[in-house]
Amino acid sequence: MAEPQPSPESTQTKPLLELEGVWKSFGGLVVIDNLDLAVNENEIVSVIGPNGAGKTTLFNLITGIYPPDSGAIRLDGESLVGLPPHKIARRGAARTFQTLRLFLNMTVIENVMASQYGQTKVGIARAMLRTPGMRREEREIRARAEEKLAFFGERLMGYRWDQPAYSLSYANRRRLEIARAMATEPRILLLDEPAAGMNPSETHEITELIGKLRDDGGYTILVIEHDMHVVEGISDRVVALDHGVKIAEGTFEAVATNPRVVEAYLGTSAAVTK
Amino acid sequence: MHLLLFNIIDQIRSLGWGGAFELLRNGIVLGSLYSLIALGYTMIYGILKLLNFAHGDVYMVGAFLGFGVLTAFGGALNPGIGLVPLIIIMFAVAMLGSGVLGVGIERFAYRPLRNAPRIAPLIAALGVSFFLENSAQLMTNGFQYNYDAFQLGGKNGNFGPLFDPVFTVAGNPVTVVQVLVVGSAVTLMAALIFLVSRTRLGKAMRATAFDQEAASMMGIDTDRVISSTFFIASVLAGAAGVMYGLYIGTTFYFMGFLAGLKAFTAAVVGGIGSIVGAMVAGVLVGLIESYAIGYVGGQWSDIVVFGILILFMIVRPTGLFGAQAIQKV
Amino acid sequence: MSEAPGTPGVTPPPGDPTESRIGVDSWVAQAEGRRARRRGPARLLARGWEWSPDPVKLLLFVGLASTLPFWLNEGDLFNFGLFTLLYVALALGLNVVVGFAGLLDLGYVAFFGIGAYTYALLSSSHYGIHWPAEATIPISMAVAALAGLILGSASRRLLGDYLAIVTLFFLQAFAAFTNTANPTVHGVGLTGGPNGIANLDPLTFFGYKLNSTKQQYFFLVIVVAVVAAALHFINQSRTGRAFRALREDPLAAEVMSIPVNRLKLLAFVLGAAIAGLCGTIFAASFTAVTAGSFGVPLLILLYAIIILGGLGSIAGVILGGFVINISSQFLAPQNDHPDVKRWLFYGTIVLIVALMKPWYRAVLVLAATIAFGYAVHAIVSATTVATWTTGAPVAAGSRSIRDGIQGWVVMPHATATGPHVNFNTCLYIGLVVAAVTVRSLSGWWRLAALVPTLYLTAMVWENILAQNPSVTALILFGAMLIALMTVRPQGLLGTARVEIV
Amino acid sequence: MLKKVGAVAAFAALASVLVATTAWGSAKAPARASAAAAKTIKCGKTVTIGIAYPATGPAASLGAPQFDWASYAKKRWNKSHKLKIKLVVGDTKLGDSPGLAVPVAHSFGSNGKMLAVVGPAGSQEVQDSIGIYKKAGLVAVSGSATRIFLTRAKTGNPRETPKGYFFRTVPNDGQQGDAVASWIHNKLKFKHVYIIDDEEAYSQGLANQVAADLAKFGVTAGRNHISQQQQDFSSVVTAIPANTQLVYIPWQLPGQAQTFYNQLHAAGRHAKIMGSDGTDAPGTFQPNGNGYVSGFPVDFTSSVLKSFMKAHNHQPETFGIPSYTATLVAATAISKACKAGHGKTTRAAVRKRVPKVKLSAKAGLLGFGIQFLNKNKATYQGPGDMGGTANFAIYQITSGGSYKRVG
Repeated sequence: MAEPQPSPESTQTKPLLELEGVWKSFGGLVVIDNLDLAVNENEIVSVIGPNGAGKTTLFNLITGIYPPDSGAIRLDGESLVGLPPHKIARRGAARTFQTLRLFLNMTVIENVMASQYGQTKVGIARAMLRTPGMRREEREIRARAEEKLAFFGERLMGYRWDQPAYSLSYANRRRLEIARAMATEPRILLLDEPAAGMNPSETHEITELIGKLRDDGGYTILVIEHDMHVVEGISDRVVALDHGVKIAEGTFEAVATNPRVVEAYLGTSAAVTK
Repeated sequence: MHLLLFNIIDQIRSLGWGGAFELLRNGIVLGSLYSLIALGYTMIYGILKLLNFAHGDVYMVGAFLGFGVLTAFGGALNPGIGLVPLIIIMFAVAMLGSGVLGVGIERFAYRPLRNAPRIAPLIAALGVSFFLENSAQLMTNGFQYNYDAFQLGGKNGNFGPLFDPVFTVAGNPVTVVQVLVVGSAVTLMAALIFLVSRTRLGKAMRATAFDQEAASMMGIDTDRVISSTFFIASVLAGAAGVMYGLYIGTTFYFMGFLAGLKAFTAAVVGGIGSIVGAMVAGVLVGLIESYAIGYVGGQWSDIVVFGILILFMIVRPTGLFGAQAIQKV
Repeated sequence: MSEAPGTPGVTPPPGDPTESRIGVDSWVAQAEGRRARRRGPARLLARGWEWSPDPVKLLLFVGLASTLPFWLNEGDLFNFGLFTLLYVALALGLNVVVGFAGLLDLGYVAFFGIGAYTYALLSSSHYGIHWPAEATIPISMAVAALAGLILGSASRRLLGDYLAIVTLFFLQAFAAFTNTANPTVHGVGLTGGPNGIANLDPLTFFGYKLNSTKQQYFFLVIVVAVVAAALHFINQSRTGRAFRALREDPLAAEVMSIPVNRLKLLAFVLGAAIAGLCGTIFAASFTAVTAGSFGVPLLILLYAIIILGGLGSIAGVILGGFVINISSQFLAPQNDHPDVKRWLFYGTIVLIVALMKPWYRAVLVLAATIAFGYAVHAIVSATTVATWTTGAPVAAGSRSIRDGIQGWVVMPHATATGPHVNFNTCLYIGLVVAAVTVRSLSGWWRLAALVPTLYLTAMVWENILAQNPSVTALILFGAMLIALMTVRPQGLLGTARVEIV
Repeated sequence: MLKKVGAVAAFAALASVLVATTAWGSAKAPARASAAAAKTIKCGKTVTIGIAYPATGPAASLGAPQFDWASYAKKRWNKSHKLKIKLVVGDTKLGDSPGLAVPVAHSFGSNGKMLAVVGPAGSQEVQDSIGIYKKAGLVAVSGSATRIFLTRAKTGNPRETPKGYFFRTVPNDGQQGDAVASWIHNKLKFKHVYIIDDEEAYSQGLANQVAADLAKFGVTAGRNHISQQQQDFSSVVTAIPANTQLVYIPWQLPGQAQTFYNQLHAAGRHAKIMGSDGTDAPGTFQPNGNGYVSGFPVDFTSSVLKSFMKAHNHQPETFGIPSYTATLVAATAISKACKAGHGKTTRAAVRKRVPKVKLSAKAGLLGFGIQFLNKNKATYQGPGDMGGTANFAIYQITSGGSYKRVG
């Protein structure tokens, strides 16, 4: 599987990720209801909505964990529908999990090295014989992993590399999940509540980090977030979901003041407008 | 292969309707024993997510306890008390004894492993199974012990009242002991369903099975609930052991293994964790086995049973009554 | 709960020292440093083991294993050496499936059987085919791997316990097929039914025959070394990491571009191929295959090995194989070392008691047990008929040991008539009850209960277990599994795994 | 760098091990085999005999009477002889995994004091391990391995044992099958027989033999199979055709046979039932006047048998009696060899003594004297088999449970 080449001019006009009329229901309950969504290259889009709005399901549909009942999902013009998750990851969509699904008993650096599986190709025969090509690739994997971890400053460097992931603090686990997703060399990063469970200073830091990911890392980012500080701080565009229906889309101010959005959050307008 | 198929059709034709009924009867009787054991597997799995490999051996111990009572009262050929009280005492002792054994196993082999990786209690269960089976061999010298149930209550070594026909279908008798086995199995299962769905303990069991941590936070003494589950499961196995002794007439230290495997199969086919599933699938396994022996031949019966089950598991991995779990992400 | 001062090896955490550090990851990171440290030779051993590079470990193994033939006779070499290595090799393959990929495969032994039968069909007079090993070994491995591929792809949608069950059915179906179905091919039963296939050729490489146990043993040393090295390399490669990721969290692995299904198949195939290889070696050195050889007891043994050693650890599997096979061989009756068994048994008990702290408690318990024994023996011999105390210990070794035991343990004369019939049964059940009681008491009560329990243990050993060594081996094996799991569930060389944090 | 050096060193070590193996194997292997047989062993006061039998596993209930009877033989021998015998036990786990007959043979072969072996119990165990016994120069005297070809000399069957290494104190399947089939045909004059084997090697061999013999007589014989762990036979009973006159069950577990009979009877079937030496256990197998069994012609009035039953307090298992006889054969051969060698002997010497051992019918407990053949005889017997009048007897089991010899 060849790494997707950054395509020329076409990306300017065509969105990188595109959902068209996507439906998904579980046992009669419609979770995603005729959703259209587009994310352009180098854009940060936030998805907000109350619990049960279908935000995480949206991520699951994009990354192929569930197939949509109908509709089209395209990454860079190519359909993702029906592909298994690992192939979608190779096409360039990587994600983090709301409930943190690190490989806890593996070391920090191994977590990041493991998710480079899709871009590397030495098979078991060469691994058993430990050929020079295999060892070269191993070195490259390690170097790339260190590079991804370096993105987070001192926090995941040095002695931490060889510690098991379970020894990390909560905030660092979130960082490691992002690093792990970055290691699949994605075109679009799907971050599921990256600031959940963080204290204010850590939240601030993650807001900056997401900006840095786009600016320095060149990633396109789709993010689910509850913390409106974060949403305000990072979003180029905000999409609000309720019961699987897109109820608002636009700039943060426009969406946050949208009456339907306010209503969806059960009248707790204070939470939305700070 | 072609020849085999031909033989099967030939055999079906030669046995006729009478034979078909007989196989049905045998399958149901055997199947209700499998059901009782399978219930234990499924309850324990439901509450602890543990495949209790030792369960088949609890059943074996139950059969030996029943035998012990029978011997203590003078043996089947010369019992010191009447038939009905004797059978009641046999059931009572075997059920109680197996129940205590089950609680003991849980307390000393599985409870220390509550927070260990999932494979640890599995291995401990294998250890318990090894321990029980070989202890039984040590005690019995590896011999089969005869209940002589056929002669129980009979005169001069003739068949006793347990083997009198209750009714006949197309000339095929259904005996007292067969009715007794199926009847008590159904009664026990009904009691179990009542217990699980209607009583406080049942509610606590369901809550613990659903989420042990949350249940304990809600004030449920989960340790006690788990102990009770083991007790009930083992009581059922003990009862099955005595029924087997009365119906088949022998006990054997090795009997727990194969019966356990078949019952385990039934629990899985029924959808592990589902009580109704275990009951239905137990009878189903009994029927498949019975018809496979009758129509295909003894040497193929295990292949037929296990082959059907492999196919079934591949087509419907959650079993008959198991819910398809939606993966939470 | 403050941090111990001067923990070495880790840079001190930055920031205010008065700040609470519990839960902060730098504090967690130093957990190793805070752990109580071993002293003396144990520490040296552990250090040396950790620091020595992997090729040195392999060399150590090959070196130690190669000395065996020089100080064991042929029978012991076969039972202690060849068997151990065969189990180790088999367990290494199972470790790929269970340890690396985390798949609970209960049908593994069937692949071992498939390898053995393939060899038997291709190198015996059964069909008159006598192919050399350089042809049969790759074929057996390929056939076993193909079976692994079929089973794996049939059950690739299944997880956890369901996978375990389907694979167990597969094993049962395989056993039924070889033992009872035995379809006729070319006028001969394919698998020989319960008779199996006998008089197999020895492994023959390019005309050179591995006839003697020694040759087969050395060949197996090489096989184990090569398999262990190859698996070690795989474990360190991207495939190994992908296996670990899959074991940790299959869904996250899949989303992180790891083709989970294909890797599961790979694990199945790899494990099956190793099992097939072991099958050929087994068949050739046993010179026969019998259907009964490939069943659940062997499976349990293999699981015990990989779990004792520590799941996923190659060195652990090798150690586990040694411990399990050698301890069960010592207990097997045909290995006629009467003294060793007795010393092993009493030695282990004394060792366990001696681990009690503080030391004077251990001394107290041992002394009390000895006194208790003499008292009981005196009372019994004074109050009952002579047959209660005239039994003789089995294989007691020297005269003094024999007299000592006879004067200390109550041993009824070995006629199973009269009042002694149920003596053994009561004794045994009494011991189990006593052990359970000791386990649930605490403090001085536990010590008090320990004395009669230890004495009962000795009585059970002399009266029952030593008389039935084969059953004893299995009972102790079961008890050991339970005890090990409650004491150290991660196994000897495994690292404790964290499941939920 | 260090790793590279280590890896190279490891491979070098492997290679040298391989070379060493090659050199060693080609030079020494054949020489050592004959050395074991010719090695002088001091007899002293006690000589060692190995007994290979299934002590654990599914067939443990078969092994137990064999061991009990062999121990009894030891006890009686030691009472009346100056040269005592000692039994070293080998657990072959017949039918369990992995079958241990081969490892036991290796252990026995390496036991420097061992002079002869009683067992192995199963025919397939003999077939698997006899090569190892031969290499070690040990003689095996089995009390239960009955497959015909084990003793047929030079017929080219791959299951044949090397001449002079294997002896048995039971008549073989061919003799038993012939006796049973001709009795069914000639005396009972039955036309419809149903044969059920228990899927073990012993049972299948015997069932095949009887089926073949009955086919020669023109008797129709249906066939079915049960497993040794099975205890519910109700569906097997259903599969038996209604016109069946006799069900032949050559099984190993008498308890199973009794259960089968009860279930057959409970289902309202009236076919007679016939067992083999495996089910020949008067205390357990009691088909209440409707059964026959082919077994060893045991003298039930023998005082030895009676005192055995008294000492062992369990039902009169006769399956183990040939192991008693086999132990006596081994002990006699050893004591003669020791006498000839003036307190010293070799395995080879003991092995050569075995075929010359003769025991009277009374001493051997079986209803015939023991003397071994030296060459093939008639259709079935060969060197290692017993000559003379050794054959199976047919018993009718009376409704009182006692065995009456009828053929």
